[in-house]
Amino acid sequence: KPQAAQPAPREVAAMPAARRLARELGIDLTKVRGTGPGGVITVEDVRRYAEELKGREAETPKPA
Amino acid sequence: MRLVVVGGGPAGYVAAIRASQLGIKVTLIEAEHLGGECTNYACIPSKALLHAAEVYRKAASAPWLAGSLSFRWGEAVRWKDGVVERLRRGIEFLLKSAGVEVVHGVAKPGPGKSVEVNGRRFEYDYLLLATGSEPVDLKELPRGGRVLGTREVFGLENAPASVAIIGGGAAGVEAASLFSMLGSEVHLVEVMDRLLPGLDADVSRQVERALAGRGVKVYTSSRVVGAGGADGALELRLSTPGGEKRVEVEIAVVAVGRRPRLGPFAALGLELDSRGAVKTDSSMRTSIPWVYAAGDVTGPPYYAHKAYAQAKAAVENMAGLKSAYEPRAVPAVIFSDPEVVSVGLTEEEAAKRGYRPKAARVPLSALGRAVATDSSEGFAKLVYDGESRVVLGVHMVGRGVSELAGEAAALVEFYATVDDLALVVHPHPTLSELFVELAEAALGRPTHVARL
Amino acid sequence: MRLVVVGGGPAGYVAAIRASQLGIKVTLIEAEHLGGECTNYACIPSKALLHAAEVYRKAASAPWLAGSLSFRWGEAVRWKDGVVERLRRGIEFLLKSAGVEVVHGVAKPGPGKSVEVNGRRFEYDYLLLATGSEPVDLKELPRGGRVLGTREVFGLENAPASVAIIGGGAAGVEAASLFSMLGSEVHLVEVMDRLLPGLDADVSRQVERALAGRGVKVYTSSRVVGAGGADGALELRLSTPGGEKRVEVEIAVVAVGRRPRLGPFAALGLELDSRGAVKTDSSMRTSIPWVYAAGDVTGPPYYAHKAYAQAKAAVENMAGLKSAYEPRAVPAVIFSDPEVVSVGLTEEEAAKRGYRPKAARVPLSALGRAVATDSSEGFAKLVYDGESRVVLGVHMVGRGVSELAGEAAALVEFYATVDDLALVVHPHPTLSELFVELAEAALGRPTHVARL
Ligand SMILES: Cc1cc2nc3c(=O)[nH]c(=O)nc-3n(C[C@H](O)[C@H](O)[C@H](O)COP(=O)(O)OP(=O)(O)OC[C@H]3O[C@@H](n4cnc5c(N)ncnc54)[C@H](O)[C@@H]3O)c2cc1C
Ligand SMILES: Cc1cc2nc3c(=O)[nH]c(=O)nc-3n(C[C@H](O)[C@H](O)[C@H](O)COP(=O)(O)OP(=O)(O)OC[C@H]3O[C@@H](n4cnc5c(N)ncnc54)[C@H](O)[C@@H]3O)c2cc1C
Repeated sequence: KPQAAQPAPREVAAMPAARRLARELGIDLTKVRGTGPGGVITVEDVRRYAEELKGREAETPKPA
Repeated sequence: MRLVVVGGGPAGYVAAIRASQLGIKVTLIEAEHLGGECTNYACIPSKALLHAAEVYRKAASAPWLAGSLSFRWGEAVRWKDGVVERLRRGIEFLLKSAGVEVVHGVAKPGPGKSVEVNGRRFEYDYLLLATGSEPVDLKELPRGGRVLGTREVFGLENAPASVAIIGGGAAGVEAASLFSMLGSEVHLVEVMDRLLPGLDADVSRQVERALAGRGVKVYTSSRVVGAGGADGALELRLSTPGGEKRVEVEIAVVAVGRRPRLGPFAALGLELDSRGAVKTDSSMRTSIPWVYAAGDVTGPPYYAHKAYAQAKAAVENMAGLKSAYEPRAVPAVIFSDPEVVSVGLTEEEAAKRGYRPKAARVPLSALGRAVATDSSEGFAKLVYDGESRVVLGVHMVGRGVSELAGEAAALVEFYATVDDLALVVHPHPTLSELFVELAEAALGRPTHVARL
Repeated sequence: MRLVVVGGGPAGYVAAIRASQLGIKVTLIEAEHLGGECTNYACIPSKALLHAAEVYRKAASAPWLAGSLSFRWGEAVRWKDGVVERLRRGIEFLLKSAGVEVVHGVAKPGPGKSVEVNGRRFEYDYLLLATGSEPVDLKELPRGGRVLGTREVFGLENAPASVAIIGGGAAGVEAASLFSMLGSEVHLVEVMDRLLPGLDADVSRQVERALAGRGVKVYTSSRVVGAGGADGALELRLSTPGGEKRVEVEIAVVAVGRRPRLGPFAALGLELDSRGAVKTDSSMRTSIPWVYAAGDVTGPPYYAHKAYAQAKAAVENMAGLKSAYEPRAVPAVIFSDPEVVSVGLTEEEAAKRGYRPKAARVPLSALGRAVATDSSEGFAKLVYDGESRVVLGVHMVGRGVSELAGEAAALVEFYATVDDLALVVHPHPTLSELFVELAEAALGRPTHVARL
C-alpha cells in the first residue's frame, strides 16, 4: 500500500548572522526574501526587510 | 553589573573574557588550574602526545629514512607538560589583559546572590556555572592502582607494554591510537556493537578496521565483568559475544564517559535533566533567572568548542544582546589514527527529521594529496537533502581530515547546496578537494572517482 | 558530437571525463604522460618530496625521539616515483572507465576541423586546447649541466650539498624549503623586492624570515648576471642591492616562471594576449568558435585547480550548458615550510576595486593546536569590507595551514560576513579555529588574542 511521502521539514535557509539578527529584531524569517547564493537569506536581507517594516509602520496612521 | 564565573575551563575563561569585553565586572573562581580539564588533562595533553606519537610512527615507517629510532615516553610527557604550561599561562595572560579578577579556590553558594571561596564572599548580579564534568566510574573496575582514568594516562612514567582501554568512544579510540602507534599491545573494549556508537556506521567500521589492522584487539558488545591479578599485572575478565575472555595487561584505562558536575552548586536546586545536566534555554539561562550555565555541566556533547559557544551566548545575553546557542552543526573531531570528523546529520538522523537524505561517498585514495602523503585509506561521505540539495552533514575518516571539519560546519550553517559547493575552487593537491569531489559525486559526475 | 582534447594534464583529462559524462565522444591526445606537468613533474613530485622531507625534519627535531636518523634521497625519489606512477595509472583508469579514447603522440592541426597524430587524422566538432605551459629560460643561466629546471630537481641522483634557486615564486620557495629541510646550503634569488611578490606583503616577510631563520640565504632585488666555474662546481655572479656577490654551489635551479605553450597549434592563429596566452571568454571559447582552451595555456595563474574548473566550464558549454569560469576566489597554496595560503583579495587589491577593506590578524600562537604540534609561528589575516562586513580574502602563513584554503574559498564564494563566520562552531583543538578568532577579531572581540 502506498505510503504518504514525508514532507521535508519547512526550514528557512538563512545565514547564521541573519538568523541572529532576525531573533534580535523579532523578525519572522519566513517573510524575508533571500538574495544570497541559492536564495539563502543574508544579514543584509534581514536589515532591508526591517527597514521596509519600519517604513510601512510609519505610513500606517496610528490609531488615535 | 557584576558576574561571578565558577570554573576556569573553556566555558569559564571564555565567558569571563567576553563578559569583560562587554563591560561587565567579572570574578572567575577556579579550584584547580586555569584551562580546566581541557587544557590541563584532556584535549591538549592527548593531542600533544598523539602528535609526538605520530611523528614517531611516520618516521619509523618511512622507507626514505635510515637509522634507528626510539620513542622516549618520558621526554614526550615533559614536552607535553611544556605545551600545557604555555597554554595555561596564555589563558592567565588573556584574563589579566581583559581585567578579569581570578580567585583560586573551591566556590560554593553563599547567602542570597553570592558565592563563597575560602571564607571570602563575592556578590553577583549574575552567576555563570562552568563547573564542567567528571568521569563516570565502572563498578567492576574501580580506579586506583593499575586502573587509570584518562587524566592519569598523560602523566604515566612509562608507556605500558600492554593496556586495556574500556570505552570505545572518542577518548578510548584516541588512547588506543596513541598506544598502538608506540607499539604497545592494546585491547579496546566497547559495550555497544561498534566503536564510536554515535557516529556514522561506515565511519565506525573503518576505524575498527584500521585499529585492528595495526594489531589493536577490539571487543565490541563486550564488557568487563571482573578484575584481579597478582602485583605484576592486571587480569580482566571480559564478557564478549564469543564467550568469556581473559586479558592480562599492565594497566587498564577507564574511559566510559563523563557526567555533569555541579559539586556544591547542586544545593541551588536548579532544574536538571534525567542525566543530571543543568537545563537551560537557548540563551543558556537556567531555571533561576540570574544563573546561567555553559559547557560540560549542561550535558553532552562534551566539547570545548561547544563550551566556548555556549559561554559567549550566556554572557552576551546578560549584557542584553539576544544571542542564542543554536548552531546547526557542532563538529565532532577525533584525533585518532585515522582521524574522524563528523559534522551535522547522519543519513539516519536526517531521515528522522523528515529530510529525504541522500549520500555521496568518495575514497581518500581519489586524491593526489592523500597518495602523496601516505594517507590514502579512508573516505568521506556527504549527506544532503535529495530535494533541496542542501548539505546536511559531512562524515570523514582518514589521516589529516581534522582540519576539514571547519569547512564542513560552514557549509551546513550556510545552507550551501551541493551545486554551490561544486563551484567552489579548492586547491590542488589538498585533502580539501574532497569537498568538490563529494559535491560532484552527489551531482552524478565525479571526476576523480570511476563510475563503473 | 566529437571532441578532441589536446593534452592529458589536469585541464585535458578532467575535460575528457566531464565531456564523456555529458555524452560527448572524446579523443584525448597526449605527447608524454597522462597527468601532464602536474602529476608527473610538478605538483605531485614536489609535494611528495616535501612530505618526505617534513617527516624527516619533524623526527630529527623531536626531543622525544632518540637515535640517529638520515635522509636517503634516492629512496625518497623512488617512493615519489611510486606515488606518481599510482596517480598516473589512476588517471588512465578514470579515462578508460569514462570511455575516452586516449591516443599517444604529438598532435598538430590537420585540414579543416581535424588534428593529426603520427599520420592519423582525427575529425572533431570541437577542439579543446589543454597544452599547458613551458618554463621560461634565463639567458644569463641557460639550462643544462649543473643548471636545472624544476622538472630535473625531482629526479636528481643525490641531494645537493649546496644549491642556488633562481626565482622566489611558489616553485622557488618550495624548492628552497625542500633542500633546507634536508640540510643543504640554499641560496634563493628573487628579482623583485620580496619573495612571493604577488601575495600579501606581511606573508612575504614572514616566509622570508622563516627561511632565513633556517639558514637560507635570501637575495631580493637581485639577479644573476653571470655564471662560470670549474667542473667541480658552479659559480654564480649576483647583482644585489649590496653590490655584486659570488656564490659557489653544486647546482642551480631556474624557477623564474612559465609561459603558455601552443606548440604546433600556434598555426591556428588564435587571438593571444600580450603574454602569449590564448584569449577566451568566460565559457573558455577562443576566437575560433569551435576551439576552446583551458589550463595553463590560457595564462596565469598556473594552478591545476584552475585548469580543472576551466576544463569543466569549457566542455559543459560544448554540451549546451551555460557554465562559466568566473570564480570569486582561486586559492593559492604554497607547500613550503611554513605553508602559505592566499585566497581572494589582499587589502590593496580590495581598495583598488572600490571596497573599504579592513583587516584582522591573529597569530598562530593563539591556538592550542598550533602549540601542541610545534607549529605556532605565523599568522592569519582576514580582509573584509568595512561596510558590508563581507569576507574578501584570507591570507595565512604557518605549518599546516594548506587545508584551510578550501574553507577560505567557500567564505568568499558564499559572501559570508564576519558576523556569520563568528557563529560557525569550529572544533577544538584545530587550526581551523583561526577562522572564528579572525571573525571575532574583526568584530573587536577576539577571545584568544589579548587586546592591549
Ligand atoms: C581525554 C579527553 C579528551 C578530550 N579531548 C577533547 C578534544 O580534543 N576536543 C574537545 O573539544 N573536547 C575534548 N574533551 C572534552 C573537553 O575536555 C570538555 O568538553 C571541556 O573541558 C569542557 O569545558 P568546561 O569549561 O565545561 O569544563 P572543564 O574543562 O571541566 O572545566 C571546569 C573547571 O571548573 C572548575 N570547578 C568545578 N567546580 C568548581 C568549584 N566549585 N569551584 C571552583 N572551580 C570549580 C574545575 O576545577 C575545572 O577547572 C576531551 C575530554 C577528555 C576526557
Ligand atoms: C614545480 C611546480 C610545482 C607546481 N605545483 C603546483 C601545485 O602544487 N598546485 C597546483 O595547482 N599547481 C602547481 N603547479 C602548476 C601546475 O603544474 C599547472 O598549473 C598544471 O599542470 C596545468 O595543467 P594543464 O593541463 O593546463 O597543463 P600541463 O599539466 O602542462 O599538461 C599539458 C599536457 O599537454 C601535453 N601536450 C602539449 N602539447 C601537446 C601536443 N601538441 N600534442 C599532444 N600533447 C601535448 C603535454 O605533454 C602535457 O602533458 C606547479 C608547477 C610547477 C612547475
